Amino acid sequence: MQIALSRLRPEDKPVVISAGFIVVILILGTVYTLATQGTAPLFSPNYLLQQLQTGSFLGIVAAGMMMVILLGHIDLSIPWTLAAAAMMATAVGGDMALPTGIAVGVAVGLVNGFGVAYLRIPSMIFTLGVDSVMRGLMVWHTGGFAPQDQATPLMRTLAADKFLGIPLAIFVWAAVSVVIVVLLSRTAFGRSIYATGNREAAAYLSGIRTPWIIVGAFVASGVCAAIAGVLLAGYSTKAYQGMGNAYLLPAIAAVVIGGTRILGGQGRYVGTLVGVTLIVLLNSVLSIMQMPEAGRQVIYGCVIVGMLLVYGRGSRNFGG
Amino acid sequence: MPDHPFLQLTGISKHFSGTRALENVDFSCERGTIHAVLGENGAGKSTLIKTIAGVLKPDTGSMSIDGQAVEFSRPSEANAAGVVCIFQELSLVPDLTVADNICLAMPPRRFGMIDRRAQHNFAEAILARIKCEDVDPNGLVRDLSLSRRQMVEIAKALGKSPRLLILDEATSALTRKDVETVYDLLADLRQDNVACLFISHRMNEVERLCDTLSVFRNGRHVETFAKGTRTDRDIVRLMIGREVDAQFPPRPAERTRPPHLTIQNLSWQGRLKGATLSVGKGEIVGLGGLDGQGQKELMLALFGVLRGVEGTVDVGGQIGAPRSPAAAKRAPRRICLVPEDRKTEGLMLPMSIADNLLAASYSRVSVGPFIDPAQERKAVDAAIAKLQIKIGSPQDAVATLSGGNQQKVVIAKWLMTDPEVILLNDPTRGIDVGTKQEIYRLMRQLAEEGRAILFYSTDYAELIGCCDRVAIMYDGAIVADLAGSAITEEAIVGASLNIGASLKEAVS
Amino acid sequence: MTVARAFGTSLRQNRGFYGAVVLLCVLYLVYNLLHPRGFSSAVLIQNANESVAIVFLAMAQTIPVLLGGLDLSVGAVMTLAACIASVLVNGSPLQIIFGMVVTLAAGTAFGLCNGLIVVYGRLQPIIATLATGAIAMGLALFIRPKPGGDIDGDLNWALTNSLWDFVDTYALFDPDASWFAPFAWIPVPILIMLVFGVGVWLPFRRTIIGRTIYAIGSAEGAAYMSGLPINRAKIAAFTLAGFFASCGGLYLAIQTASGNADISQAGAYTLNSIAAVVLGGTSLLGGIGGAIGSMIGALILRVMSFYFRILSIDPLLQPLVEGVVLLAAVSLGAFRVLRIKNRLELFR
Amino acid sequence: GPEVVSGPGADPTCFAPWSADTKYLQWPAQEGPYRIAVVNGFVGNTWRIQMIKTAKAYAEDPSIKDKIAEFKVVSTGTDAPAQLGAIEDFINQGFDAIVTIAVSPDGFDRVIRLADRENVVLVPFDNVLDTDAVMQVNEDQTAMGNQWAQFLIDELAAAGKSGGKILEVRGLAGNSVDRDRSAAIHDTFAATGGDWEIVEVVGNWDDGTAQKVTADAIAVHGQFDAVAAQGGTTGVVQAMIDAGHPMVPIAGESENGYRKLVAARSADGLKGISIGQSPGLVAIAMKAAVSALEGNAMPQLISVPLPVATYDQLEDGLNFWSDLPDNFFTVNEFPPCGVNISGPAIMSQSEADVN
Ligand SMILES: Nc1ncnc2c1ncn2[C@@H]1O[C@H](COP(=O)(O)OP(=O)(O)OP(=O)(O)O)[C@@H](O)[C@H]1O
Ligand SMILES: Nc1ncnc2c1ncn2[C@@H]1O[C@H](COP(=O)(O)OP(=O)(O)OP(=O)(O)O)[C@@H](O)[C@H]1O
Ligand SMILES: [Mg+2]
Ligand SMILES: [Mg+2]
Repeated sequence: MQIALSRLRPEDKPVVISAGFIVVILILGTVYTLATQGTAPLFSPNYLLQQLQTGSFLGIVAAGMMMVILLGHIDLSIPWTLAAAAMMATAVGGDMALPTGIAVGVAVGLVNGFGVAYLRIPSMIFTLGVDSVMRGLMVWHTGGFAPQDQATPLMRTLAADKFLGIPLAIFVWAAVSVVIVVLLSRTAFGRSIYATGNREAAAYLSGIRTPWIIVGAFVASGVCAAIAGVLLAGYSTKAYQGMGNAYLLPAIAAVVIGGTRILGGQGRYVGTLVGVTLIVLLNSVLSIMQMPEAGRQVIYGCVIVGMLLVYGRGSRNFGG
Repeated sequence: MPDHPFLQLTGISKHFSGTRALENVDFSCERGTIHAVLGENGAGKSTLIKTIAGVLKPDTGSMSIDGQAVEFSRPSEANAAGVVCIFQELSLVPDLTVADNICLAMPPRRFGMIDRRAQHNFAEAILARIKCEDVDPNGLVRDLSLSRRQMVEIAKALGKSPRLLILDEATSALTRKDVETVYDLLADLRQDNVACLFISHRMNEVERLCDTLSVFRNGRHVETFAKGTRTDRDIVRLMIGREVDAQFPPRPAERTRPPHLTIQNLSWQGRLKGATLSVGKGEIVGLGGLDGQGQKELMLALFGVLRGVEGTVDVGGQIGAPRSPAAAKRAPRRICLVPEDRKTEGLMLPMSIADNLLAASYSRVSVGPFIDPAQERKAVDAAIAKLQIKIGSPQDAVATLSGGNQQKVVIAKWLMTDPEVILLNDPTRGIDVGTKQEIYRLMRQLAEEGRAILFYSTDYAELIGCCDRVAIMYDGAIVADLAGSAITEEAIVGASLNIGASLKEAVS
Repeated sequence: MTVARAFGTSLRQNRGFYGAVVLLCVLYLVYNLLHPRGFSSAVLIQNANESVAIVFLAMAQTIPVLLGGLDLSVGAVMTLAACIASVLVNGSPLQIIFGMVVTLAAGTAFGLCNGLIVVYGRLQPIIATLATGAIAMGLALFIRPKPGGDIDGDLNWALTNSLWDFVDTYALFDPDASWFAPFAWIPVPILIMLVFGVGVWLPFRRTIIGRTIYAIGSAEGAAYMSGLPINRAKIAAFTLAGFFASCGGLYLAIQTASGNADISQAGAYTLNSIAAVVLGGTSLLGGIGGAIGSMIGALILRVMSFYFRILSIDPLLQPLVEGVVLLAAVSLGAFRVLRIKNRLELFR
Repeated sequence: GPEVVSGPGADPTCFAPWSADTKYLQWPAQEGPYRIAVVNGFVGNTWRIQMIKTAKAYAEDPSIKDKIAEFKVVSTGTDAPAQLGAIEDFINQGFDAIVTIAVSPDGFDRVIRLADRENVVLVPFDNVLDTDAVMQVNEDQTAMGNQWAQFLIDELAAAGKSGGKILEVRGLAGNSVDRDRSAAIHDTFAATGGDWEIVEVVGNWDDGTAQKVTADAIAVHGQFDAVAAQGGTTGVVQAMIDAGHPMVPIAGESENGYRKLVAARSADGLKGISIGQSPGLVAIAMKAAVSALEGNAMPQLISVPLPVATYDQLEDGLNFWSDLPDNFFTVNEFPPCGVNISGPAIMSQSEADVN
């Protein structure tokens, strides 16, 4: 086992290990359901598809978050960007619902990017401020105007309907994933993200427009959050204030479990995909086991620390 | 005289993934001598002294000091044994004050707490000893120039009262005056029976200071001999492993070239004060002067890094300085800059060699918005071949390369963009003779291809040997523009000090 | 002359800190002017009580931030400490003291674990503490599945009032004694912050470990090469963070006479602690700043929220105003950017 | 502080005592008009927003407007010290009454002591305190749980079932409301002696979470005989519809969306009961505060009747609104108290129209 692990390339390790852990979770869950109900629903395609469907919201959020983390930044404005996109989309309604939602994501991304790239305020704190401004705006919106919060039929279709027996939400997630993978590996923008994340000064002096790259990544993150928000509103048939709260920390955890370096510069999208799947299934199995919140928190924490420890401890600073 | 050497290494080997940095090295050094360690880039000099200083653990071999076997697992242990090292990449903490840095690990204490006053006095005394009274002990190291930082680093080492002092290219950025101070200091230390290991790529320094020389090549200790027993030529042959002829490529006949890059009255923040200069196509213009006279700022201004630059810049008919490096590198200006500090400004160290090479030229390997992997591979291979960069695989992290090869990566990255104006900020700092020659040749070749080259160097010999013209900066302005046979050491030094009257005194 | 010069240097090197001090003074002065009972002991006591927990948390957060890391578990450790205290801090005076010691020890030990994981597991602090924070929260929920607890009522009253009430509650001596009058008005929470916060931090900063923390945040490689005790300093940093967080938790428990394993409160405290650190002039990149600045930053955050109680602002607009003010406050640092003429300086 | 007196108190149809042994409190009468503050905790869900709007609208209501000199609302977030601080600050500012939703059922000892010292009337409602030292306003959570469970038991009995698998969607972990409701549900089912299996999932009282955990539960457990949801009921039903789960009896909150679904699908078997915690409680708390300030004897714990609607009582435009959003709480008025600000009036119009 040890030998097999050490033979892996370092960047593949997180993917393989988390994939293995996913299987372990499914097996443990199945042992539990067999013992209590005598059934093994966890390996049924229905269950898995349904998990992926609900996981697609987290998956899309995490995809955007990864772009920002690759830069060594973080986007804490996700919760209310997501909620605001959903609320504005449903408030506008009709054909303009989707474009409105996405536009909210773009706008928040632009503001975040501006603050981080041009005002040079640490993203940890600027996006936190933007999140609370968005919350304020939404409280004001809900309280001051007549909010229409019903998801449009298109949103419902995208989030809840199936095509060939597979939920459409999964197709949306797949489409977002393809876009991100192509962006990261096959475009100047993606390569510049890695370069900027590794050393911004060197990237800048290489003639990379690092401010644009930063803005671009935050816009990507905002748009992903917005897409997730619109889908989630479709899935729940409506938008509501707290809808984004459950996505921030799991998204960060998924990205990191997937092997992306939290300080930026390194990481593969496949890892994020696997990380999201792991978190979604872990949550679901814990909820099936009716694990009380206390136990969930402890397990959650132990899994993250444990996985990161298994990946091999981070290397020392270079140049030492 | 004891019968065993003061410092003795036996059978030391150190391997990094893929490279043998040190291979079965036996080495010794005596007290009261200054011992030069020579070798081209990547020969293993830094690795050697890092093993001595407890930063790296050797894979095999043993070490003894004063006949006692020692094994240092961290720098603090080496310090405790009197082994003090000034590392190639400085070990100062930028956000602490100069005094804090000088007394970093062993500050004077009272009641278990650091005694600031005693620390301040101690720092002041040591700075005075190395004639750096101008450095404020309460100032932050961050605010100091590179040469001042090197002096503080030397002060810090002195403060530890070393028995063995190691300087790994510790004089590479010093001004002439400081170099003299350091020479005197080292001579004093020799008097005090301190052992000194001195690493430098500047032969004249070695010549002047050292008693004993050791040459390393490819991780092996080639030979140790006393000064004067070998000619320079022999030494270089030992280092490179082959005969090296004329140091600089021949200069083409003088001819007038239409200016391609023209700067007039460039001013910025009191650091540039009306600099005026022009560089023609196919011309190498050297930029000289004492360190910190605005040479770096001039290059950054031309490359679009500085805000609020006044004056006119004209590149190939394109009026105005670029507003960002991105604008600078694009047509029609096509400017590139090889920056001063390759580790923080030139390279993304953990990224692969290929990614670093491509960082400035994504658009050249793209089809539409997408990067074409085939073109990408071709471009990288071509760049590596062109500069003969010594690498394992293009996918290895650039951090694993030696200093010289890292510098080549930076240059290669820019050559991929096919620049017309090349700004070189001290590109040969810390680079071995062989690589230096390659770089000189490359510069000449690029000039022949019709590019305009502006070349800043702290080494007068380079300016004299390589450049068609030399412009000397003093206090933010160009004070002399030397051409052809006017480029002499006297002229350069005189102009650098900008004092005609006391010129003789300064040179002597 | 030299004093003036030294002060000038200090001013230049700590611009963020002095800016924060000025901002706080102005904000607090205006608040007191607007308040019907401004400049009174009662108002000061109330303000101080409200600030203790966030002040301790901001101080806790500062130390890992100085290392160049972040501790996302401070809020959870505070909650864990509060939950432990809500079980233990009652009974006889000896039992109460025992309970307090155990509470502080538990939080400190948790910080120590954070440090050990970060150092020997070689994990990034931000992500390691994200995970350990969840664990702390889980433990807190085990201890206190629902809010409650019985903390000694006298203790609650004595520690959340002026010195006069403290002396009166425990009948230490005659609180109306004339020699005592000049001190009687001083709020106990302020003393607690001074003794446990400033009293621990200032000496700590002057130790080698303290300096090593700064050195690591500024240039870890250089610190290591210079022979500083890297590992010990990192562990000490997280341990001290745990200690300060548990001080906050203990006070929170005493102040509310109960414990509450509230996940969203813990999260809000953690994020606010980071905001306070930034407002106080500490760089998130590490190496620059200090816990006193963070204390000021935390107080600024608090005072800003006081204004909602004296001004008439549409309650549904309040969250928006709050957000905009926070954003504006953290953006103040951006003026530095406008002054920078060499863009390379932006990247450090 | 207030004196403990014997009942009956003022206006017993509105201020009904919790139980027969609820004590009565009486403050010294004070001159009006009064300064009243509402100290809210968290703001950022519809319930709280609706509550704040109700409070503001009620303060402008002619029946009470003249008695209020100054009215302030602040939200302090989930931060206990900030909430305690805000209450204390209002006491220091000389406010006469402070109405609050406690962020935690404990920890108010100090402010209660201060309020008593300054004769300030402190009125927690909704999330009330575990103390009998202050006057509080709430609905009976245990009774709500009992009624929910009893309704399901009755519906199942009518279908000939005396046992089965029940899905319980719980609220926020650690909250006393969640605890009381859940305990009552379990007790009522247990009391029937039937063979019940209750599967608990945590829905956090919001639609999205509730929908997700319900979907999970259906995927794992297959079919349930009935559902009891503490909140997020619209999401719960939506998950059932999405999973193709047969419509079964359901007990839930008072969200408009849930009532719409029940009205539309009760014929298919979605026989539902809807009982809600009303944001309008704030108005009763305010009214009680004013009454106490006027010197009336008040029950220490005021019970507000449960607004129950079963599937057969739903009527569009009366107790649900098919043309309005899902996401507001239908019950808001309390006619016996003269609180007549309806949910749709609050939520569907901008404030200007209400005032
Ligand atoms: N080249 C390097 N650059 C930066 N940091 C390094 C380098 N090499 C080692 N380190 C860090 O320094 C640590 C070792 O430091 P050191 O042994 O001085 O700490 P310490 O506190 O003395 O340890 P201990 O408690 O074990 O005595 C390593 O764990 C690593 O994190
Ligand atoms: N941390 C490391 N990881 C991998 N390889 C390394 C590392 N450090 C050094 N090397 C390799 O070891 C060899 C010796 O490097 P070293 O730095 O000792 O050379 P040097 O003689 O000091 O060169 P220079 O004159 O450029 O400073 C080089 O090939 C280098 O690439
Ligand atoms: Mg070297
Ligand atoms: Mg040690």
